Amino acid sequence: MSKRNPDYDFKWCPGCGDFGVKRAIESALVQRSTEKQESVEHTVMVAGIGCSGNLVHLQEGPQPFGIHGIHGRTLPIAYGIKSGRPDLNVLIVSGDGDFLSIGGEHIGPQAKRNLDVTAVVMDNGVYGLTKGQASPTTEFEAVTPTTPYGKLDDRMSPLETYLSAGVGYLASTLSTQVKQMAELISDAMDHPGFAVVHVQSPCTTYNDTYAALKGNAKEGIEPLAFPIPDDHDPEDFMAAVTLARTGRVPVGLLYRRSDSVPAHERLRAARERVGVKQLSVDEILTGMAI
Amino acid sequence: MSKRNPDYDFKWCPGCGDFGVKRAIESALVQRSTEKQESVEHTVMVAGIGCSGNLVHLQEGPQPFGIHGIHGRTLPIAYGIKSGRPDLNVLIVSGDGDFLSIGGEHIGPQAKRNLDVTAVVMDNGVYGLTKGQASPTTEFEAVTPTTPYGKLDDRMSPLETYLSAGVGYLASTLSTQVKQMAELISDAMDHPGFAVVHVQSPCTTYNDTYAALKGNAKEGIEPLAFPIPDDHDPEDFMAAVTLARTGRVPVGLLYRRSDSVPAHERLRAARERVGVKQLSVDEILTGMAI
Amino acid sequence: MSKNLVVRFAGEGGQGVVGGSEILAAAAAQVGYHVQTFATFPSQIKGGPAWGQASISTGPLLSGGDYLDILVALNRYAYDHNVQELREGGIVIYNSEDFELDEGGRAIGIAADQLARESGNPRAANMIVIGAVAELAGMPLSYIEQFVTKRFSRGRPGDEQIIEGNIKALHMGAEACKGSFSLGSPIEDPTPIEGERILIKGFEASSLGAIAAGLDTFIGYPISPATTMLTFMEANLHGDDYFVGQSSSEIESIAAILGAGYAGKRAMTSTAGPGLSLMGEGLGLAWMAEIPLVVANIQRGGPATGLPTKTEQSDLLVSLNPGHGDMSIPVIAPGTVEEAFWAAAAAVNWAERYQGPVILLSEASIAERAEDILKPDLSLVREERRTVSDGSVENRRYEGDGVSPFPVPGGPGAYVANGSEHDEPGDTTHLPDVHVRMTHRRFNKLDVLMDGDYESERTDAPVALMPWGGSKGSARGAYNEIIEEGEDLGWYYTMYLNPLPPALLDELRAKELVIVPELNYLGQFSRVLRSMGVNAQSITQYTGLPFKVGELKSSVREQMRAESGKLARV
Amino acid sequence: MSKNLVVRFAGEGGQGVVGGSEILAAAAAQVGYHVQTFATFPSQIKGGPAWGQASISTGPLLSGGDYLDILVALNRYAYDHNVQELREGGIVIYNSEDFELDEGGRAIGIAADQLARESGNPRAANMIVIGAVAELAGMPLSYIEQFVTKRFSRGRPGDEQIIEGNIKALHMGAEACKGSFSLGSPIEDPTPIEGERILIKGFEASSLGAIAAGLDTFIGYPISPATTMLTFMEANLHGDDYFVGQSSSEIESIAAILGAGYAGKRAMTSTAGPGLSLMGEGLGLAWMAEIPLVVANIQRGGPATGLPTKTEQSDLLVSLNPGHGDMSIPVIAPGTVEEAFWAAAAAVNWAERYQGPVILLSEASIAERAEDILKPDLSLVREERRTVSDGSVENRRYEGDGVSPFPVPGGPGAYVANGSEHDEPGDTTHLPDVHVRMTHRRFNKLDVLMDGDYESERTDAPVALMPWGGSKGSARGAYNEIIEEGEDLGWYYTMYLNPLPPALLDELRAKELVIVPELNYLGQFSRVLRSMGVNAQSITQYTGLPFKVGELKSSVREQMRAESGKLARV
Ligand SMILES: Cc1ncc(C[n+]2csc(CCOP(=O)(O)OP(=O)(O)O)c2C)c(N)n1
Ligand SMILES: Cc1ncc(C[n+]2csc(CCOP(=O)(O)OP(=O)(O)O)c2C)c(N)n1
Ligand code: SF4
Ligand code: SF4
Ligand SMILES: [Mg+2]
Ligand SMILES: [Mg+2]
Repeated sequence: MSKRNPDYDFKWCPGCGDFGVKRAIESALVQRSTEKQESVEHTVMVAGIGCSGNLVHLQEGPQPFGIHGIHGRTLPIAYGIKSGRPDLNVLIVSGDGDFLSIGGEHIGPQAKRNLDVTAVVMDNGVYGLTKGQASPTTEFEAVTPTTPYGKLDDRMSPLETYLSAGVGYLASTLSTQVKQMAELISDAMDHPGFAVVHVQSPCTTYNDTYAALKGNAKEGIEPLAFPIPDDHDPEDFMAAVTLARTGRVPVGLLYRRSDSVPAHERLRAARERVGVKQLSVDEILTGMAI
Repeated sequence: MSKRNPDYDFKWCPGCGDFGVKRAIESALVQRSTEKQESVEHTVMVAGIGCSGNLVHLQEGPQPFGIHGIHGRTLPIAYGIKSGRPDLNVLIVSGDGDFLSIGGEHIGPQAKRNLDVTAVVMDNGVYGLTKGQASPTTEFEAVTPTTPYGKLDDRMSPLETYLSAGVGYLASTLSTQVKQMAELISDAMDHPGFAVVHVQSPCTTYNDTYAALKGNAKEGIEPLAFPIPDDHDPEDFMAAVTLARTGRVPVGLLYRRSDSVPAHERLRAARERVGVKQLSVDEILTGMAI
Repeated sequence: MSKNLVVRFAGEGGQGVVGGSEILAAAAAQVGYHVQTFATFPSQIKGGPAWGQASISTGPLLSGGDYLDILVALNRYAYDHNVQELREGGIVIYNSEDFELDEGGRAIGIAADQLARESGNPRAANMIVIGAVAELAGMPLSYIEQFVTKRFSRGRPGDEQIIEGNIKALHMGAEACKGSFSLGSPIEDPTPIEGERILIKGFEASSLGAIAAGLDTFIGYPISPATTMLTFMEANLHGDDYFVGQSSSEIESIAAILGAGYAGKRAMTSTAGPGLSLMGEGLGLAWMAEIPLVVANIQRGGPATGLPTKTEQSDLLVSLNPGHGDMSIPVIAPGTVEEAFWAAAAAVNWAERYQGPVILLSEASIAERAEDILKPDLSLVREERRTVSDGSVENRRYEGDGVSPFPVPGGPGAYVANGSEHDEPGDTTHLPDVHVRMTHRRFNKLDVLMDGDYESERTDAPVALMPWGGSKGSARGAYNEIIEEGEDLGWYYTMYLNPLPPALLDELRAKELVIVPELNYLGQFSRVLRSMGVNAQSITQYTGLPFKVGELKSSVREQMRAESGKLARV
Repeated sequence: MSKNLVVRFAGEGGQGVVGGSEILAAAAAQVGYHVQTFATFPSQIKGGPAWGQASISTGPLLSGGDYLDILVALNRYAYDHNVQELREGGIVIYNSEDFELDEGGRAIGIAADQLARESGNPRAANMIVIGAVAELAGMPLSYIEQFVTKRFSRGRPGDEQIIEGNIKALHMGAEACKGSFSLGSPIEDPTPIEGERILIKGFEASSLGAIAAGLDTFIGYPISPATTMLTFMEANLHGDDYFVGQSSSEIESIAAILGAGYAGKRAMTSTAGPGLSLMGEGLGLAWMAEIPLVVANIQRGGPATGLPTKTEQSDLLVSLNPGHGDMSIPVIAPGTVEEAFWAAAAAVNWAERYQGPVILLSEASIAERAEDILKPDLSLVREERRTVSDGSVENRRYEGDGVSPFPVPGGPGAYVANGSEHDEPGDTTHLPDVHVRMTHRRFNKLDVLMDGDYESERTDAPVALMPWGGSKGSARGAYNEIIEEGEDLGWYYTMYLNPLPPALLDELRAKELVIVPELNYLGQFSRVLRSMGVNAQSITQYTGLPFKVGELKSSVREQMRAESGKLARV
């Protein structure tokens, strides 16, 4: 059920991390529309397929446009939206399976183009909607319905993947940090180019990582999550790689490329530089006259 | 025309870098069959679509098996081949478009599985067979039929991509270095896990980079290619990343993961560890008895 | 006394409605009834309207039944949205902790959760309800006690206690509605069934059929309603002979099983519509390079992401021609859970025999339902293997105008398996006559698949009914009633949709009219039949649910009337 | 005197055989002949057997012609593999530097390279050969001089010298075979043609047709024979109004133009079979979410990588049903270079009008050939735009049972475009009645596309010929000859393959037999027609080459005979 449409009856499981992400996005959009007078109709939410993607139907408050398509194709759809409409703000909401497995091929090309979109990736380390199979971010050796002997593939490091692909803005956070997440999302939307906010968003039904992320002082369990130290320079690429390779979950802004020129700006500038004249169809046809 | 089949009439353009790659592979296979008594029928060459992939039909000397399928799918085909037949040696021959653009999605998953195959990627920085369009490795700002204002996407760094994906053996070389390449290929085939030999293989017709790679002392042009310093430790991941990020072409062995356990070994060991008994169909059905 | 009992448990996902119906069915099956389950739920993990149904009968069941005898409604929404399907005289059991009902005395409120707590086992709410159902249906509690005893005798400490607790809950449920009222006609006692019976779901049957025929390799990507085959394989195939893997996408799946097939393995994937739509190029490659493989496509509602958890038969056209260029992919579509076993075995064997891709076209309603069947006689399962090259034709893998020996890597006959047009050794060619020759070769190979069998009855009737896939059961139900009513109507049915058994095709071509009930909008199979010269017309339905026998019967009779009107006018 | 002249330049890729034929055709077009070119070459960059052909005529050309008047053979292989197509009395010009021939006096050796060097311009070998061709064909050299003069008058220093050199080479070539012998009947002088004529290739025509209809966005991935559209767009669309981009795969292409269509743009991609096979899921999404877009699929030989540089018409079935679930994608297939312009414009307009995906189904032989046509009258090009939502139905984008106003992001009516089954605001649903309602809505929308026009002639004849796509020309040639021979045969033709113009379908259904010539194995279009109740039969060819008029004519006459035999027996 959503405010907009009481007939819509999808529900996340109690405690699902995605609730926090929803609240963070809502608050970022409200803030942008009140503080920056950004028109919410100029925001398009592009959703992946998975529990996470259903966020697009659940959004309360000011209603952006949405598109909820097929599994793994948020980025190319966003590419098409921005291609002729750089005036639109595109916000991707996707899961680890959708964005990093079947959709993983699209990260590199958009990073190289520096497409001006923000992707919020809800990483629960599992395929939620299809009932708990291993995803690229599932822990090594975890037993799931598709890994009866424990997962044998190395765990993927999404942060490292984004960095090497050339993503120009990268933040990592937790679904419980709603306020910080809202700020990071808004900051990412301000970044002129491809930005990713990667969120640890636990799946209470199939992969409940709340305890592991928080740790447990009593039982001597170190938390996986740790705040990015204040002295980290987000423009230092190798430092960001090092943070990404800790095997833990850094929380905060990892990387920001300062010289970021987004795809549509590159095109505009190049066209201006080259200054080719647009011929009409009639002129082109006339050029073919016998 | 190939030795095996005089009716086959495909030809590379004069000077094409792929000739050198062909010779290197031939010599590696000969060496393996003579020195190691490796049966060439146990080698399968999986070819991509492009000028480069046609190598599979041109191979002279001992004839391996081959499969020449569809664009971009060498790795998943190789995955299937190895899945039930770890006894086969799989050698992938592919181009920058095939392996890194449409096929780019497959690198991560196979690296994480640590599939035991060797990929020889012929990088000419261009789509050769389709006549010279930009590829992910085409230089920034290069003018091609699909980049009339110069290429606006950042150039991809394949070496960095492989490393961050988790490729466990990575060499970089030039098509002109036939002897060294043959050794690297054979070494890569010996590596228990996913290995990539990335070859700068110039396209004389659409992107002739011979001069740029070699440089020109007289005209003060620095060569792009440089030998990897002897003191480089191929087990040092961050050092390999640094080499990959020079913007130039390191020649030699960049990275080798010493603790590499290939996919089929992981599976075998895990099954042994877990020791589940295989039930017959009859037993399973009987278990469903009413 | 009645021969059938249909009970539906309706509520929210997570309330155990599917489990409840399955327990009831299992219990009934155990004492000798025939059973079938059916469930439907939205694409979400917890919550959302869901229901599970158990159909129980003294005779073999053709379909789930059109109307409910008992509706168990766990909330108001469930009641409102299911009560229309209650038959006259049917009973509602409702959750009186959630809402109140006054249904002219045919509704009975039970506080199942509270009773369960009182029974000492707060998780026994399901048993309370089942006890109530048994009481109302006139089914001896001893039947269910038997089941409970068997099910929980697992040789663990505490088994006995659990059994006792559950039996107590059963009786409490029965007690709770004793004396209120009951179904007009309680269900007859079961009649003993000969043979070794099993209770099995469709996805289990097709997985096991494929394994029985020698499957080596299974690689798949999760997608409803096909994930269950993948996880069944993961759970049941171990050891060096087998490989089971989760892929990173359907594009990887199809290419991977192609690689496995090329390397000599019998390989399979399972998927549903969205995945199949990504496999068109790979299936074309298997056709072109002549690589055996099987794609099990478990149909759901389409197109695009569509209706992931509903049933439909709308992937037939794309299965026959999934990609560009001239091809004609063999398709086998089972119509029952039992056939799901044999169809899968046949698919693996066909792929080996003609050396190419085969689509096992199943559907959600078959894959997900449980049915009691006789344990398949495994001595009847063939395990065919492709003819392997002994190297005598050297590397000329594509020699000849039909199926030829297959060189397996590691053995003799090194060649290039090629997805471009190729000559005999597999090297690329552009010569017109070679393209013609190889095209003929590829289509000629279908000739070895003309052995499919088919059902036919009343072959003299000018009009025939011919369902396909999962619509078989409802169609057969409708057919039986029509025949009983004295009408003349032929019956044809086959799992082998492509190539159709030639003798069947001949018979169909001779009919005035062939009526094809199918769950899609386009009338996909009748289109195919018409393109082959059969005067076929569809009866379509596209609700995401199976046909009801009664509705289908009226539609068939209407088409028969229209046809005889037409004939009369001629 | 003759009305036609067919000259083929055969040799290796890289020897300029395609260029040679195009120069000859352009020169002939310029002085008033009708021309058509055709070329074929393997999938490689340099080398390999290749040929280019120029067909020149005093009247409009329907096809490239069945036989060669002059064969220019640059090597022995080219001679051996092309001489069978030389007509009786035809002439061979061969490269005497490469091999020797004795062809009963109908062969003449020319050392073109050497002569070119002697002319002072070593790159003028082509001109030497063209001079020889003109001399032998009895075509005044002045015609070609005119062309050379115009072509090289580019206002650059040195133009004059180049012109002079080329003209010298022409004369040297002519001189080299003067007095030897000549074609029995030299070609007639051209008759002046009214109107503004242009020489244009098929891919240019379809690109420009789309632009004329208002195309905004073009995103494609290179693939033969569709890359030319992508590079044409890159070269010709500049400025803020347009976006042209190379994608990283066809999966990216389809999703990207879908995103553009969603955002209000008129968007298109071009691809060929392997790419189309990757777009099935995306096309289903466009159908389901109701997003306008156009896929130009330029057919080559299939399946899989197939025959990348050859022509075929074997992607019709997959175009109509490219993915899972119930859909029926509109398909427009041009039959000539001129139609390629109008078909592309219509495709863009159809997509806007019905708000969904459209396939422009062209083929290698049309995309790659140059033809002289009258410059399209741009005042006849419509530029349709989808009706945009003004927000009056709020966010109920999928309201109603047909085309409804489209909310464009940035404007009012925020909704979710959804590829799962959805309700009016675009939110996911699993309710049976909504799936039924929305399925009807999607199919009803096709009703607004029933305006396609068609050709019909001799509509009383019981048997009709109905080609589609690029087989139109040869079929028309065959048709004309059959009619001239006094037979009765109807003619039907349309570019609008789906939905077919309803009146056309009615006419076809009334025929005893509709004969469909098509370049595929399965007889794809006749299958579709039969499934719609038309008694259609195909004449198929699958060589990678177009039909020859003479062969097609015999096949048509044979089918006509068989049919009348059948009728007589009735
Ligand atoms: C082409 C295709 N393949 C598979 C599916 C089935 N599917 C739906 S959601 C999903 C995985 C979702 O995992 P993730 O993206 O991590 O989302 P989560 O549910 O965990 O939020 C899959 C495999 C599909 N819809 N389409
Ligand atoms: C699905 C698909 N898309 C596009 C093509 C067309 N195609 C053939 S080769 C090629 C590019 C090859 O580039 P690369 O891999 O770099 O090989 P090269 O020719 O440069 O060696 C493309 C796009 C195809 N065959 N299949
Ligand atoms: S299954 Fe997991 S990810 Fe999906 S809604 Fe439930 S808790 Fe959230
Ligand atoms: S086009 Fe380039 S890559 Fe292809 S054969 Fe020629 S030189 Fe080699
Ligand atoms: Mg997930
Ligand atoms: Mg390349």
